[in-house]
Amino acid sequence: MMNTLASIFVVIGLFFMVVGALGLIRLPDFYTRVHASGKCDTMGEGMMLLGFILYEGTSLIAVKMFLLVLFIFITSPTAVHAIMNVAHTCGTEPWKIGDERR
Amino acid sequence: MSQYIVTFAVLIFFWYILSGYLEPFYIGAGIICCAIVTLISTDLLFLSNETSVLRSVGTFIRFIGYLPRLILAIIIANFDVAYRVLHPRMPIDPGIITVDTPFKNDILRTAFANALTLTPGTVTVEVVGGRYTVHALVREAAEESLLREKDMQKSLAHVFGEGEE
Amino acid sequence: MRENVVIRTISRISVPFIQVFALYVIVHGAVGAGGGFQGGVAFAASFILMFIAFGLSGVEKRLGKKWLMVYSIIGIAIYAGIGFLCLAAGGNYLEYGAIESAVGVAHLHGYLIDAVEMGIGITVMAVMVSIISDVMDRDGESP
Amino acid sequence: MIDLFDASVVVLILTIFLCLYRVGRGPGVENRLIAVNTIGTKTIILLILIGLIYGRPIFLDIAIVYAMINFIATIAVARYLKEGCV
Repeated sequence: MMNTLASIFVVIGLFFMVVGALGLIRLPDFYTRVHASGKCDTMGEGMMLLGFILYEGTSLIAVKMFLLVLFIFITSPTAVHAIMNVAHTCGTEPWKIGDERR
Repeated sequence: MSQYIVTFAVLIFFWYILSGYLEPFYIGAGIICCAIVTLISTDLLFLSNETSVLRSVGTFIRFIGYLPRLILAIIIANFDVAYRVLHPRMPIDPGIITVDTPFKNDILRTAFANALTLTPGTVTVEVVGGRYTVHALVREAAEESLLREKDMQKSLAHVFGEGEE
Repeated sequence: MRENVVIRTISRISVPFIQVFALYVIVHGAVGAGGGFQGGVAFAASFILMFIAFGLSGVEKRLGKKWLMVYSIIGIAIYAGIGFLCLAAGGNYLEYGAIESAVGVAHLHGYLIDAVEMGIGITVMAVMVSIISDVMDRDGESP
Repeated sequence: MIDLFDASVVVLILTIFLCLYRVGRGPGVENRLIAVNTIGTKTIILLILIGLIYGRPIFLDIAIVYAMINFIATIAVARYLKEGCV
């Protein structure tokens, strides 16, 4: 039962990781790629770690993994924001409909 | 003084989770290490000298109560992004919009910026004062949702105990 | 990036936990992953985050730039001192068993390894932080 | 369960190759930086998976250190790009 739940979480997380990488390839410019990478990767990582926690059961290792989830959910948006801020300051123009891909 | 005690307690709890050993050597080393870190960086954890510990604890508890709604919003936003990435024609219409907020507290501004990055199809680009510059994957939907998300602003302001004008 | 409120606040919150984690890696060198060098580098990394968030003066006020050399000398003294104690007890350099049999305490071995790791960690931390602060000092003039 | 973990290791390595395409092609520094950051997050999961498959919880510590270094490195490179010095 617990293992089934864990594998569901792991598969959902894996799906989001793949979507993040695909978005990094498919989307037309830097700003939109950040959406795929920043959102889907954070979410996929969290889901996979939740699956591992369920697989591990109650132990100190599971608590450590939970701390890792918290750390990732705090720092990952910040790193994305830092990169985004740099691109904006350097004057990268956002892509609009009708422009060619960059 | 109470700030130092709270910091030390949090850090020693963190140490126990990391270590897991209850032998006297490791506990003693933990107490010494946490004391050193407490001396170096208590003023980092608490933003100002006036912040009272009780208020911080209340904020923390209210924030945990707010988490489920945030997680639900994150899941919905992620499925939205996944749909737009996997759709063959990619129905996106990106653009930059600005949001004005009445927030004054540093932590509140940070929490709102990170919540915007994670939730409704937007990524925070720049924060100057209370004004957020935001890049949206679908401009109109994001404008609409940001108007609706006034209640996200309100609930975050409520969590951090800052009255909204 | 001192004017960027998001990066500043997140750095503030995460620095103490990174420091405790680095010290954990140093202390548990004998039983877990890591050891003195890795822990020292992680500790220095937390100071990089502090440099980015608060600038040079904030860190030097906290740590005391003059004291960095003293810290590294203390670390080297711990490391070399235990090594020479082993020589004095009749073994090779850093042969902990010699001290253990000379003093007659049972589990001294592991504690001595931990002490040596701590010496290495302190030295690595101090030297890394002084290198970083020299690199980040734009004017390049030493105090 | 271990089979699923093995399969996810393979899938994750394939996605890392997808990201490497973006690192190689660019254009510009920002694209490469975001791709490297993404590879970092996938590596964290890979480390934990290896630890679970071989039954060695020590890998979790290494994953935490990697998450930390990934964050600090991204911020440091961003600051370097913005201000021209570290």
